Amino acid sequence: MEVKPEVEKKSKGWEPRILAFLCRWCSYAGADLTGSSRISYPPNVRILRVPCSGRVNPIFILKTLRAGMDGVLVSGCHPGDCHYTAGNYTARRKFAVLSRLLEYVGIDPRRVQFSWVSASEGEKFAKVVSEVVAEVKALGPNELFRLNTSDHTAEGAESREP
Amino acid sequence: MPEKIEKELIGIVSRLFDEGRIHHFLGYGKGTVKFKTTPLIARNQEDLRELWLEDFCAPNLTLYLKDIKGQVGLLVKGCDSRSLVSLIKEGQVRREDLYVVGLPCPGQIDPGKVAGALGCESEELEEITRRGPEMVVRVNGQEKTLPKSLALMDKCLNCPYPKPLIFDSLLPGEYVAPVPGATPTEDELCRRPVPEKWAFWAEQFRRCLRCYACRNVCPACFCPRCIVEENMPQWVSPLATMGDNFVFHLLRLMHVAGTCTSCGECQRVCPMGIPLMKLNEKMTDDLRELFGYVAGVDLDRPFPFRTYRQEDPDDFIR
Amino acid sequence: MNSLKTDDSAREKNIYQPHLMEIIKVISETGDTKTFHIQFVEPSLRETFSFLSGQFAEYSVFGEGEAPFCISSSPTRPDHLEFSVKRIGRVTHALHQLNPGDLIGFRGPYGNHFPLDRLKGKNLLFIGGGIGLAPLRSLIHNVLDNRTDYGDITILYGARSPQDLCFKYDLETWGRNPLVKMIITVDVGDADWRGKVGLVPVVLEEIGASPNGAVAITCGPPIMIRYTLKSLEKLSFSPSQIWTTLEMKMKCGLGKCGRCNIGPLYVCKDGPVFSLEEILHFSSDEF
Amino acid sequence: MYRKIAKENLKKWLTDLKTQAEVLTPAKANGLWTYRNFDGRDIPHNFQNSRLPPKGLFLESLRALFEWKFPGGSLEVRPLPAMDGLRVIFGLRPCDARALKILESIFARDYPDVFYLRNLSRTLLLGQACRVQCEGSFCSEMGIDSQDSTDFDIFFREVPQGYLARALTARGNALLERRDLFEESSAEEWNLAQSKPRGSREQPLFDLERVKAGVAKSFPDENFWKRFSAKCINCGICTYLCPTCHCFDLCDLQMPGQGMRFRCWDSCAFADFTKMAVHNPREEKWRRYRQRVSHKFHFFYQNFQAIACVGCGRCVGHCPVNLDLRQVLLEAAR
Repeated sequence: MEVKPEVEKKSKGWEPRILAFLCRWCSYAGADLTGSSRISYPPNVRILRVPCSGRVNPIFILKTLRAGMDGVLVSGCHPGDCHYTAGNYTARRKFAVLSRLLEYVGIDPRRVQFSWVSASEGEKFAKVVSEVVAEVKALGPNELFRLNTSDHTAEGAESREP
Repeated sequence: MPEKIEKELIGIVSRLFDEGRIHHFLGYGKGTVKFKTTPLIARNQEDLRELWLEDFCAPNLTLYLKDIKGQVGLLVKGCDSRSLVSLIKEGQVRREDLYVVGLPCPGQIDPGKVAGALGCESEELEEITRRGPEMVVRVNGQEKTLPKSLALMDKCLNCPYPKPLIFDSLLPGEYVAPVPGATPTEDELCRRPVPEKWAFWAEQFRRCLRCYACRNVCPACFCPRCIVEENMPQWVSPLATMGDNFVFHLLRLMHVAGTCTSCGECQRVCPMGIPLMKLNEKMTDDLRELFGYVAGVDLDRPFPFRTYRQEDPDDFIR
Repeated sequence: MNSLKTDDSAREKNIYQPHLMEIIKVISETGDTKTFHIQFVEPSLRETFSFLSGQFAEYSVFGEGEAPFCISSSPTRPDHLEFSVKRIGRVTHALHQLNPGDLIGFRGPYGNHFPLDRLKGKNLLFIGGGIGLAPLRSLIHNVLDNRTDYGDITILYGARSPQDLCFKYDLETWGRNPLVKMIITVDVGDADWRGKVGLVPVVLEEIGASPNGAVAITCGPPIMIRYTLKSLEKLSFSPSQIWTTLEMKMKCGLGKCGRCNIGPLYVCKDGPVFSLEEILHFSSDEF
Repeated sequence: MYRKIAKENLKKWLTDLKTQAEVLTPAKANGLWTYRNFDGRDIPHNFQNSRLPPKGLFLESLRALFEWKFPGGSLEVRPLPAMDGLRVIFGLRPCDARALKILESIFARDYPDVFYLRNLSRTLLLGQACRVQCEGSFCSEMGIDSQDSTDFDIFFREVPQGYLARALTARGNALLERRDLFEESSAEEWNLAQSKPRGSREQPLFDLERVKAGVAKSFPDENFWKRFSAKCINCGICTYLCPTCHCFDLCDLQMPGQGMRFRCWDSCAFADFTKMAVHNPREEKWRRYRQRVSHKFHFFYQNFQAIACVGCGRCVGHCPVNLDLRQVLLEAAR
């Protein structure tokens, strides 16, 4: 796998695509508020509503990266505010380990980000999204798993040890 | 291994079968290739004739508790007993169904490491024996000696739990770390920049064949049906592309976090030589650092992902 | 250096690539079974394609995968092909989402077929269960279109409930046909059901078909087949008089992928149609 | 035709071949033996055999078969071509070459698989006699002569001065026509260079005919298979490392706006291998193990008059639980 300098990856006009998992009680409501307060934020996020940040299984994040999204944002209620009492606390533990592991295998932590945004924090949501988008933009597109379609054997067969 | 221990073991197990205390005994049998023993699943007294103890007792027998239910006796090394603790905690086995015989372990030999230290092929190794603090290796007809630290599996050197944490009887012998005080070799990969880490791991994931030996040999992977086999929805494609292999390995790692005791079986059996222990150790280090959790050492502390503290680290969250 | 040139004269065809077929009609048979009428997109293939009753094909939903199903229409009615699918796995779910006008992939026909020449002049006893009627249906239509070649025709068809009966339009036509003896049974009836209630093997013994000059052809769920074979044995049918189609475990359909073996036989290549005689000596639990 | 060549000249010859073909020779990568592009260095002396069989160069673990796209909104399916371009693989072992022939029988019959056959026809197989009997192997019992083979284009025997070469095909003959590098040799010289691999057995482990009959006879013996397979962990190592195992799956990869179908390795050891919608005829482990052994030693023979095992010993040496095929065969032959 070649390691290209970051600048080279930035093709012209490229905009990052980020999948955001938002807890329906806090962050999703927060995002709603952002809209109804007419605060603008970059249109690069696709929002997926989940019941709780605790619902976000690590595989959601892994698969999102595998599918080629440039970044992932998981956002839930602030500690202590979870509608289900402790969903965000256990989620926090999982994410702490996952984000370290992802960093260890070479996935830039800026690609997978976490935030607490309450239903009243419309401004914070806009700020978080803007920051995440800017950071992912600086990283360039997610080409970690790009399959070269002209290489008919995908990553493997020919180059794999026989 | 001295005959005395073997006699003692056969005595214990025979009695267990006699008394009807167990239906199966998990031990070791003589391997058919160099530097390997084979798991022995004894169903009666007669099968015990194949029981064999020697320097190579690497397989973690707790693996078979997935399949073999009911009253089971088994041999455990110190490290294997941690898997047992994990399994009991997970409700996969009941302590009262088990009869646990502790095995003194002098550290497991890693033939690949020996070959590396001697600059030869592991196929060329003819014999590896222990002589006091040293290992004697015969290569291409010549005898060479090595310090233990260059011959034993890294995880064994300063073994933190040489004595089984749970047992019903202990075979006689020394329950001490083979190289006490040995400092673990630092994973220098941790210090490299992120793109270099990816370069390393992408190459490892690319080579994975998805033979699932790592998963199937893992005592902590006890799900009757693995998520990678589900296809509605299909979370992980069965195609062994680098990307899907990445998802598989990371997901497995997250699933065994808290249960994995770094027994090292996954790496030992990997036919492609993928350094899976690096991942496991990174994960266990993280759990220790973040939550002070060490897998398989106590029956009381809840699993790290099933509990929380308000003051858990959250510096990574915006 | 010409001498090193490789010799690749023939064998250039990509055996894995399907033809495109357009769905022209979808019929809901039951709550979970649909029949699809399909036609080649490529006009020349509509002319040249031919198959025999009992053969199967591989159907692709691109992106979801490929699965084998028998061709349930008869070669004697060649204007389009039909196949029927019970919604169970990934590919079948995807197929059920499709509508007329959608495209699917089609490779085939594969496998052997019902031995029409050996059935000629015989009394035919068709025993079908659930969606297992699909392969028999191809043969039944074939036989009915050449009715004079055959003796008595008996069709015994069963399903779990009246709602689970497939091909109701065919059942009706056959029922009205004076040259066909038609018995329909359900495991459990309902308020409106006036027909027979009982398991297929039991009803089979009740009607007491005679093995003289007869051939039984059966297809259905494995458990039904198992007991039907026992009932046929009781009625003194010999293994060579019993035919079934196994259609199981297949993936490539080409006799290569190694999934459908029963002993040395490949279901996809040596089957899917077998006489009981051929498979009797393989331990029954292998299929 | 017999020739001989000095070690230095062999390197030169292989280097020159690189102008016409991809040249692969034994090399170590990531700590494992494999075949890699020849880099001009010495042919490794201590190479026994590659970890993965060379079948992967012919029956790739992943092979894209065709693709689909939606140009202008309508579905279009396009075939993907089989690989072409000449290849030379030097250093193959007789067991693996035989395995390629065995695989050919299945991929050439009825519906010829162009991907496998093209890979085979575009590759010149250059074999090398074994110096050591590999751990766990039983090649001679399987009728493979580690010192001689006709499954190659050219077969080499190492001698102190270099290599003796025996061309077995017209393509092999043509390759040896480099008179500046190869010297004349003879059948006598070839025969004199016959040696015995280190560690080879004096007495064969078993008699193949008895094994064949024994495996056939043992098929219905449930306890026999249960006993041996009890410790099997259902991983795919034995099948993926086997030079003759060829079971595969067809899998789709869907990407935005396009997709491909792959042929990918699969294993009869996996519980899901034969799983159908509602029923799995080989749900239990012993049935799957029985299928693997019976397929190789009994059913394959019934279909192709060849046994789908070459005794390379990879499955024996790398089984995580040391489930030794040789013991099963011995017991069956008893």
